[in-house]
Amino acid sequence: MNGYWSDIFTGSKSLVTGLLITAREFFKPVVTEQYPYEVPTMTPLFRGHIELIGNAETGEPNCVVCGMCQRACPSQCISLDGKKAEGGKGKVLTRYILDFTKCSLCGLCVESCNFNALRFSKVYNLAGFDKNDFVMDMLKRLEEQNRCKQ
Amino acid sequence: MEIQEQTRIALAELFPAITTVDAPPVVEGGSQDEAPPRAPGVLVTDFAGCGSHLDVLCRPDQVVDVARIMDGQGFFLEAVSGVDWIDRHQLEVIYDYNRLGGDHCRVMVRTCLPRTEPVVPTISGVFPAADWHERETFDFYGIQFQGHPNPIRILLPEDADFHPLLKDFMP
Amino acid sequence: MTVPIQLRHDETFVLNLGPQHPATHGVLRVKLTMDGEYIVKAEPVLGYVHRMHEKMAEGGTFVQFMPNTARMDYLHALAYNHGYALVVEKAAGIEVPERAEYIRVITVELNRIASHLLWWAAFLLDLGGFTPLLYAFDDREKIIDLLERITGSRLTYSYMRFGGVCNDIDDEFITGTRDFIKRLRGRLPRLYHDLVTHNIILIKRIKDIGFITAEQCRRYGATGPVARGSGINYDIRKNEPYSVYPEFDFDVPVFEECDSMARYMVRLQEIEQSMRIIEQALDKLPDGPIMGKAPKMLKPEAGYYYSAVETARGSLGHRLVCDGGKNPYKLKLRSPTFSNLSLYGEVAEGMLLADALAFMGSLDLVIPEIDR
Amino acid sequence: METSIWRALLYLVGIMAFAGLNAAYLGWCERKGAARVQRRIGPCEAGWAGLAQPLCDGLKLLSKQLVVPNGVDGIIFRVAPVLAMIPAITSMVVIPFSANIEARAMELSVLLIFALASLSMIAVLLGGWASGNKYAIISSARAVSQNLAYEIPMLVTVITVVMISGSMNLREIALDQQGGFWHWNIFRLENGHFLTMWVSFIIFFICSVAETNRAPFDMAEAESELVAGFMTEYGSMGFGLFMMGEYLNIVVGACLTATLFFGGWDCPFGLTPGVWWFLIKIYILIFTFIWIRWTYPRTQIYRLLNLSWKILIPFSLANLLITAALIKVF
Repeated sequence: MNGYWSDIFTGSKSLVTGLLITAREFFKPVVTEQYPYEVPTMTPLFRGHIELIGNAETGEPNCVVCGMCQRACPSQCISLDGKKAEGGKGKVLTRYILDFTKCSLCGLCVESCNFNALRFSKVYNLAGFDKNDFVMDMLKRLEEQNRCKQ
Repeated sequence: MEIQEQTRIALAELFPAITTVDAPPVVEGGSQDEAPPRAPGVLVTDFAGCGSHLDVLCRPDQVVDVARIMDGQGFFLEAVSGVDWIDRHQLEVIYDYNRLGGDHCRVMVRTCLPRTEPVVPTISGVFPAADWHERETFDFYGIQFQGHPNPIRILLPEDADFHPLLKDFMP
Repeated sequence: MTVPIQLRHDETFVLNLGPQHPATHGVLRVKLTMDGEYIVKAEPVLGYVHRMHEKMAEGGTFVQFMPNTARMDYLHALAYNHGYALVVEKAAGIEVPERAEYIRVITVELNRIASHLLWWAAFLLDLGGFTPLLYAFDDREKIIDLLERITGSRLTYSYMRFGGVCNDIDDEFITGTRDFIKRLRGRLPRLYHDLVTHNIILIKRIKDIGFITAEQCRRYGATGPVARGSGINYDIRKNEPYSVYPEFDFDVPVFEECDSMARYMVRLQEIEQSMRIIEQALDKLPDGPIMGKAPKMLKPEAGYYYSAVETARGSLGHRLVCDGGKNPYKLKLRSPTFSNLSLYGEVAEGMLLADALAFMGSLDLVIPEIDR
Repeated sequence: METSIWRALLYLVGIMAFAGLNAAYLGWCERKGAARVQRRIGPCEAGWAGLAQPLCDGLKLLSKQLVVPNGVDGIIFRVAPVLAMIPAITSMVVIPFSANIEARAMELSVLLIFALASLSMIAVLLGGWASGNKYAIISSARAVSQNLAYEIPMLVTVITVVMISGSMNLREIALDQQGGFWHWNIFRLENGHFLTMWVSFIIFFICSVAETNRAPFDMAEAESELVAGFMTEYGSMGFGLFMMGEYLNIVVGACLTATLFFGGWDCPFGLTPGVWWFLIKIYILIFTFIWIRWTYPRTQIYRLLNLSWKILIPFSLANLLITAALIKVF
């Protein structure tokens, strides 16, 4: 029988403490971040999709079309090609397409690039209605960045 | 480390003809191809190097006896995995046994099966854990486990007719 | 105390605890043959989210499989990175510098706390308590922000490389971790134990439900909190020490009651133990490089390699077979919940539907890890 | 004036408006209360502080098509939600909102309310059975056993109140408690009644929570086990009517508790009795319903029945005997 009475007393005591805790939480300030009005700032090492780094003055991509990132990528989402430079030394980048639908943000491409030509962008709010929105042209993006820098 | 000695002696009974004559040359994890195909037997390997204390190679029909010995010693079955040695036309089944609590000893038991008709007796009678693992190995490699209570696929769709982890499987 | 009744085996109906059901937390289907509200036979059906990680491992080089490891158990992704890095380092004989080992332990333990917090929230959601979820996610958000600072991603990390880690931790991370631990220590007794653990409704709901004896654990290969809730003192960090775990003193919570309450208490005490480990690791953090020297294109020696790591759900094993080439010849991933779930059929017999779901919640299942 | 058509029409519109507004805005209160307990904001987009949210939900539910699964008894499937609404609204006829605001003062109004309360259990049973879904059948079986188990202690506690107040008419019971909170049943000092009144209040409150399938006892609509219980197959207004029925049952439960124990429309200091005191008491009680829901996990069916048969019924019977003895002795 004592299990019966102890159950009732300890039980009701625990129920009351539970109510008091939620009551105290009821009057505390709100914890959540109201997204469309308060926008989160990304940490410096945040991994958005990769983007090309432009040379400080000329704005040309540092990329020398060596293709290391293309081989390093586990899901083959980088496709790039270039043509011989006029001055005859090295290559110039003509096309750099990133298929972000297959990218798993592992960072192997950025690590394999020895010419400091790739970095992670801080873009986090990517939403689109069509898969092709995520096949991105990095060169065009670099030109836009240069244009809005002027 | 007396548990290792205990299990080694217990397992050695299974291979009376070979080990008493002379322990096979201790192959330090060397690649299996050049060294003469190892005779069935118990081999002590260093744990730091390859992660298991004992490496047992046994014939397919001895698998259930090994499982019974392991059950007697208080081991539990950690994993059953298949390997497809396509150049040697062999399918290999690896049973990993480990101790649950107490001092640590991991045993790897390997059997080689001909690639044409890979059949090995099931050990789900001794270790029910093997029930799902063996279904998965059948699912990926097509290895038939005789006497398995429910030998259907577990991860792939029921009507799949291919075994994806075989080396000659082209999607 | 499941009421001993005689199950009428002839008047049963089959209830599909769907692939799409609120309590399965993923795409798991359990075919329940029911007699009224009692379960006569429970048979989990798997494979709904199977992606064939093992074939992907054989397709790419060693380092290209690292992002896949995080996609299996996204709640404790860093332990999977750690397990895979350990087995390849063992195969290729790569040395990991001291500081990198410490950073690995700190991040894995932080991730373990986050995984246990999420399990606790989801478990209470299964039992009908909605509010504790928000409190647990509030704490977990702090951990995820900390880990995002150094790894770059929030859930599926590919932070570890063979021979170390790819980013170093800075002082802001260290102070943030210490603040987080102080804050969680303040909230644990009040918000977690007084509101929930001592609550009579919860005690009645999970006490004496779902008995798993130690022998059943051994025969089915259940490890982790499920085994430690049945009195088996088996924690890989203690039994098969790897990385720098021997340098920390922490104890392994083991409960003898073998019921869901025991598994619940094991996980909550593991949160406290992980905090102890993190504090000791932060105090003893050495300086030095974070990346050992590892060849660009790994070609480990042919042979059989195995490594086991303690994740939040049990022992994660990697069976690696190399043939000397640059791709893993065979990589078998031994997932803990695959074996933990295999005993569900035997234990759930004769249970009520509500108890069977409370029992499934106490097993802490992550379905993509079962299906691989 | 007593039997004129205008009075009946006025009360009809009044009660329907009271029921409709309450059903809609209790949903809003519940979501805001739950949000505050969980330290988030709750609906705040639709209209100022989310006040238009119930309107939007109502419109959304109205615009959806009621999908009737085939091979199911269509008539019962459509009648069940309406049957869930009827008892809740009709029992508002006899609730004394204030001295002169009461639709129909009947002699046996307590009996009428409890007769209608058991009617809503039938709605849950029909809804579950008619949707032909295995989860719904399990949930309706649970709902019947739960409502049955909690009706008995509820009635026994009401008998103790009726014995003390001396009449079955809710209006008499409320009139008997007028004049300041020391006259209320719960604090009735004469011949030690307040002890037994506290016990019967607690039992009555637990039973009303269980009767309306709420929070720790929501076995019928157990989201995480039975998907949505008996409401699984219901689409638009079927689901809407069931939700309104549940909220109206809460309002009726709160009105009953206020009238029986907290002195109906009486002002705590005996100065300005009126309908606003009655509404304040109801909304405080409804807030405790919401507060309880967002604090506790759900019980399991056996514990729930044990609680009623082994604890609540013995206690309420003992309470009845003690009250009878106290009345006899003093």
